[in-house]
Amino acid sequence: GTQEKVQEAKDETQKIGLVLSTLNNPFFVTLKEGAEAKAKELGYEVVVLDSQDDPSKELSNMEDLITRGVSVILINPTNSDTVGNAIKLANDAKIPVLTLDRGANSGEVVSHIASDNVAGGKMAGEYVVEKLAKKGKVIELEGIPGASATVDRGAGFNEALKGTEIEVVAKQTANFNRTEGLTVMENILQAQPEINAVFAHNDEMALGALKAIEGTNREIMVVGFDATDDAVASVKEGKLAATVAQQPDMIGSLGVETADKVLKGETAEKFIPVDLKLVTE
Amino acid sequence: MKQPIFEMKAITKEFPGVKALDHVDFKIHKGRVMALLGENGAGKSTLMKILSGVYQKDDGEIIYEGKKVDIKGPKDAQEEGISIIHQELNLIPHLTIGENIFLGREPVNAFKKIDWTKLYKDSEVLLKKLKVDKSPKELVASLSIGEQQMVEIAKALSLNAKIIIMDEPTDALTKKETESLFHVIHELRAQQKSIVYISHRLEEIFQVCDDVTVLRDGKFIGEAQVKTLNEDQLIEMMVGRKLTEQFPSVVVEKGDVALEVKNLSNEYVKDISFLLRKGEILGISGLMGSGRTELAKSIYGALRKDSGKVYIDGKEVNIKSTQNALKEGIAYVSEDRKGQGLILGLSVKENMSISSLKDFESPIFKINRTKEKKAVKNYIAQMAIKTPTERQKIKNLSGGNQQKVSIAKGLMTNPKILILDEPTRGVDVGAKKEIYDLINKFKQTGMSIIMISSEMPEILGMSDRILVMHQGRITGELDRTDASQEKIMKCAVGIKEVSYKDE
Amino acid sequence: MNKKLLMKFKSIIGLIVFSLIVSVLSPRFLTVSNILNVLRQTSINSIIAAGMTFVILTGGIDLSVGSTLAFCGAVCAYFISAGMSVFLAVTIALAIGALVGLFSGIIISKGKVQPFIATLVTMTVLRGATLVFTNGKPITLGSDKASEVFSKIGAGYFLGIPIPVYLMVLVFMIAYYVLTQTRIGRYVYALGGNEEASKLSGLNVSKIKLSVYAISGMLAALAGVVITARLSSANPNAGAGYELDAIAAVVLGGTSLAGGAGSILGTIIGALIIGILSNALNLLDVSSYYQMIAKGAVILIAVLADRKEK
Amino acid sequence: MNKKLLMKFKSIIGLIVFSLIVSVLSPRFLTVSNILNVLRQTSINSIIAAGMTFVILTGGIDLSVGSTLAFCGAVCAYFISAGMSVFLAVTIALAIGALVGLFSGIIISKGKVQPFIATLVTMTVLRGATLVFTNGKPITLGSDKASEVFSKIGAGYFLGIPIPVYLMVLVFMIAYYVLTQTRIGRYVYALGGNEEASKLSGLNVSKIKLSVYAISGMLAALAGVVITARLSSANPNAGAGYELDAIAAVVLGGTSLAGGAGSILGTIIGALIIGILSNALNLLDVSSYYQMIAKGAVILIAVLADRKEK
Ligand SMILES: Nc1ncnc2c1ncn2[C@@H]1O[C@H](COP(=O)(O)OP(=O)(O)OP(=O)(O)O)[C@@H](O)[C@H]1O
Ligand SMILES: Nc1ncnc2c1ncn2[C@@H]1O[C@H](COP(=O)(O)OP(=O)(O)OP(=O)(O)O)[C@@H](O)[C@H]1O
Ligand SMILES: O[C@@H]1[C@H](O)[C@H](O)CO[C@H]1O
Ligand SMILES: [Mg+2]
Ligand SMILES: [Mg+2]
Repeated sequence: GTQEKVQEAKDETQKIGLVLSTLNNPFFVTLKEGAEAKAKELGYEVVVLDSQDDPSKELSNMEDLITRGVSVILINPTNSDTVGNAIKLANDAKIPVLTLDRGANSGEVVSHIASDNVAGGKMAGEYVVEKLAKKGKVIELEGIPGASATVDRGAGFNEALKGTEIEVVAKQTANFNRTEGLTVMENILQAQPEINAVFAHNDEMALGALKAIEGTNREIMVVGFDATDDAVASVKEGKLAATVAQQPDMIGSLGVETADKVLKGETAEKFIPVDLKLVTE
Repeated sequence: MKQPIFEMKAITKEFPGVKALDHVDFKIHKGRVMALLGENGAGKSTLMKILSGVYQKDDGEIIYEGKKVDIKGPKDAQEEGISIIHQELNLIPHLTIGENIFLGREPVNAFKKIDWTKLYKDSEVLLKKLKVDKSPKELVASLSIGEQQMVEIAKALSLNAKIIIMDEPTDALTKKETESLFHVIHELRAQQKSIVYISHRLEEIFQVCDDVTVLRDGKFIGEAQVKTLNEDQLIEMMVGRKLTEQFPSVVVEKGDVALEVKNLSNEYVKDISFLLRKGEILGISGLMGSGRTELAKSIYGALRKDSGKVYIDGKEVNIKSTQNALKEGIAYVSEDRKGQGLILGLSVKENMSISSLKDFESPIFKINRTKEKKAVKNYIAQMAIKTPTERQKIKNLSGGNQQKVSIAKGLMTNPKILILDEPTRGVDVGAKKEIYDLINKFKQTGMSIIMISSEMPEILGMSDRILVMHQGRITGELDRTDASQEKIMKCAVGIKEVSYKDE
Repeated sequence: MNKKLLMKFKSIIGLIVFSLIVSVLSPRFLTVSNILNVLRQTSINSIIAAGMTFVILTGGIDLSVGSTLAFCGAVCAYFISAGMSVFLAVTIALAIGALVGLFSGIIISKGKVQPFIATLVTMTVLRGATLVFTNGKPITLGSDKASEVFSKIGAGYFLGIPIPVYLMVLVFMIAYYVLTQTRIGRYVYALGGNEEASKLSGLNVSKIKLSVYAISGMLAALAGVVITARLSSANPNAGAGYELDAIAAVVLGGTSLAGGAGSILGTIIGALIIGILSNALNLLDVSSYYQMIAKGAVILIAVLADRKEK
Repeated sequence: MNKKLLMKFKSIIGLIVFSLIVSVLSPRFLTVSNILNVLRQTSINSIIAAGMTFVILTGGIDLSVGSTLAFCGAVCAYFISAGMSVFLAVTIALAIGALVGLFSGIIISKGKVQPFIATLVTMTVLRGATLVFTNGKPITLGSDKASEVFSKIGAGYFLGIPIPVYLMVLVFMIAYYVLTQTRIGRYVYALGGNEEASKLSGLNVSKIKLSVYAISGMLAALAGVVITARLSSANPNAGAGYELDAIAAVVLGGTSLAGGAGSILGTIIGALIIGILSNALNLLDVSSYYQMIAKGAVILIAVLADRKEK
């Protein structure tokens, strides 16, 4: 008897599925925390699954969520192109889908909550242009090859440099990873006698690069992306020049808030932009 | 007889499907050499493995100098003063001779650093004693089987044990090394050490042993002083019946030339030329490391030839691989059954048919298992291979029975030319006779056989013609009728020009 | 024989017990749709693991399967979106997979390079090649006829059962037949058991090695085709780390990495354990960090239980 | 003996030739600062590879080094930021590394589980544990005294040479001594050469296995300490995939994965080849996709050249 009641009570709280591209990156951990906090506030249970940057695992996660009978799915795609079929599965199961941080190029999505990465890249580029007075040599540390964040931030950044005398003298990937940021930057420092600034596609790489530069006594400005706790602290200490602040917790909580609206039958905006801002102090 | 210093009482040991030992009693006396005899699979090695801590007995007791002892592992046995030369080689290929001899007992200095000078000096002394002409710093991987066996002996001696068990120590040795070993055994006996000696070469029993214990089918048959017995009586104790003549020579009329080798040379052998006729057994003798195995492998396509020609039935053939050789009708049975002959994890059947699987293939590439099984069972019966079924894993067979499977594998390919490298290594008298009979049977059908052997009586008894090798060259070719141990030894040391001293 | 049979049943019984426990904890686990779901999810790893079984039985290892999967998937997607017929594109992808395997096999058998290093090289080079070929971006299929047909290979059903499940079963049936009933199968075991003895027994050791790596490459390519079809998109990062899952399935199935002993039936069971485990942990709402811990623990228990039998 | 020496020189000569080619292509390569840079970068992989050499010589493998590195790095950073003394925190981290290795060693020797699976389990569980412990976020050190001192281990210099380089040299000197001059060293080779024979010679095989995994774990922990100090921050995903680099260094150095043969000197050379390669490709501004292809090709050439000697 009591068992059944517990079971019923449990079934009454609706479940929100949250599929994240990876949980190996503080950015997504914060996003998850934002979502969880909001869900608690609104009385939902969140089921979090980690795709470990593998689109096929992402698809499996989607299948498992459908099996579990969640009411709505928030997904942060590993890749905007590849996620299509996963979303279509949910569409077929009549479960509404919302995308977070990275969009989907196919499938039916109720709402997309993200920052504009092209704009963010541009923001970083404009900052560099201003600080260098339109002249100098810069390095670009790229994220995971092919990830939309990599492509978009790169595009935005390079657009901002157009028409200036700033030249990107080296471009290497460090896979959004701090340790790789360190070694790649160490090597670039050997190769390039003159560097004025570094733009890293995320803070993890920026902080790694900063460490590499600290070992030399060269004056190089580093700009990151995300505004993780570490990065903001570094900016405050005057080490990191700037970081483009995304608000992952906001992306997460807005996601849940929008999902709640959808479940209640209210209409939701197709695209909900989350503010970006440049943190320089 | 005095009180034994060591006694095993009612030892019983069972393996799945096999009662290897059934209430066996065994005694070892101080300052004496005890022979342990029995057919393949009689349980000799198993008994000695129990004594040396490799296996645990199921039942029975072990008494050492009047006290019951419990031997739980090899280390315990070493501490009790027991050392053993196992039937199968147990060396570490990439360590040096010296490192192998003292493995687990390396001399160290105060800083835990190995005292290399002492280690190699002590090894040198042991090798000298055994008349092995190798530097202790050489890697074991580069030694021939016989040389490795000598290292095993040196290792057993280095323990300075009270009891030394030798499980078929001479099965890979030629006369010369065997003599050095016997010399050492005599010395040990003089030092009041006890020795257990296992061998299928009966003449050796009369040369070095004082007492003999015989096992049959895992049961104790009897113990006696060697001098009270003759060879026939010994054989009867072992096999339970009399055996007819050991080397039943069969005369086959000289056939055509089946194989001709002309000026074959490579890294190992130099300028080898000889003929082999249909229905002929060509024995190859020589000392350890004289290059006999390498010659066989070069003909068989397992080693590269630098120059020279090979003709089969008068036609030149270019054998570049073992597949080529099998296709041309040459089969080779390795001297090293464990390392190169058998695939220990596979069954008797799978091992026996591996070289001739093609013959059992049906359309749709399926192996015809019924046919395969029938052929295998046929050989098991013909060669009296002792195994519960043809599906038994080969590693669970006794050494001699493994050897028979190895030969059967070669025979199953229906070769025109069969190369047997030490074919009766570790095979008991009864089985040897079966193998000889089989070889003769194939000889009569016109098969040509090359038989490499380190066992003099076998070479002399079976061959129609004998080649003798020395340092990779043929130094003698003797006809059956005028071959003798002395003549072979003379060629084997490669000194026709230097006069051979007879003592 | 009976004991062997018991052994086999034992693993299957273990698998069933494990499934029952999960189904008590999560009633959704033992539904038809979820079982099909698990089977489909398992099919990728199973197909790769079937090829890996051949390689491991010879005493080798193939680290390149993940890259091969990505490369062949990309090639297949490229040709289909370029208008080639599905049949031809898939055939080419499988052929390339086999060629990639042959390449590793040649380095190993002719070049005498250790399989670990040879396939590590193939893995690295091929990942680079995939990124160059795709320019680091996924190749996504359109909604033309060919693409639709192609996507059935990964997403379609026949008689209510997903197509990849049929493919998996087919692969295992063929692998079982080859390993237990044919000459090459016997040779694979012999080679893994004792290379020297195999050579002296007249086996063409090089040919056997080339064959197993080609088989592994071809099956990795097939897995790539299935994934690409399932996602309607080929991802340049696909398959990264899959070699470990495939090897784990093989070894969980009782095949020794030293070669010479093991069975393809064991591999299915191994793959199913891994597949069910991931699905179950998701259904049981184990948080993703703890999933890793739980996965490790269950695999450990499975191998320890299996070992006791020996 | 002389041939052996020649062999050793041969690899070193190969390394030098390779370096010369690079230095012609990029004049910055052979500058003092870049050489120190390469050495510092190589130190992490070298230290792990030194431990891996012990394991591989016994015929085993350790896949858990990357996770061990991350876990021990995180523990160390945690304790230091909690105010513990640097010495104590580092000692605890190394001890935990050794314990982790012991754990794998026990599963392998007592549980008779294949090293690949046992360390795969440790790898998975420990990665999960690290993520739980850090909650998926880096543990970053402050700028207090202890943190400053600690960071010297990774970023500091002594007589113009980076501290990690000293650590690497020290590790190799000790490893060389242990492997060539002590009993345990001989036993490691013996065990890898023939486990059965080692047992029959009365060696305590379990103890040797426990020791090598403990050594590997401890050195992985040391590498974790160095990385953490270098970055002043411990990352939960640090070290992922490092096992492959370490194994590659060992095998490139001529050690056989079958165990029993190889040398620690080879491992240094292997690690240097890998380190110089990455550095050179970056200096030569090879784009990252092509870097993978080039890396694979050079490793292949290196092993093929090495093999010719045998
Ligand atoms: N590990 C094992 N597992 C199963 N059966 C075994 C095992 N070891 C030995 N046997 C069986 O026990 C019996 C005795 O074998 P053992 O090796 O003691 O014979 P042996 O007298 O030494 O013979 P040989 O003269 O051929 O060396 C044989 O039937 C053998 O097949
Ligand atoms: N792999 C190897 N590396 C170096 N030397 C070797 C190798 N194999 C054999 N040898 C050497 O080649 C010589 C010939 O060995 P082979 O095995 O042909 O001798 P054999 O006449 O068959 O004697 P045995 O009775 O010992 O087998 C020996 O001195 C041996 O030490
Ligand atoms: O926006 C996020 C973050 O910048 C993260 O660092 C990498 O993945 C991107 O999608
Ligand atoms: Mg025996
Ligand atoms: Mg020989």
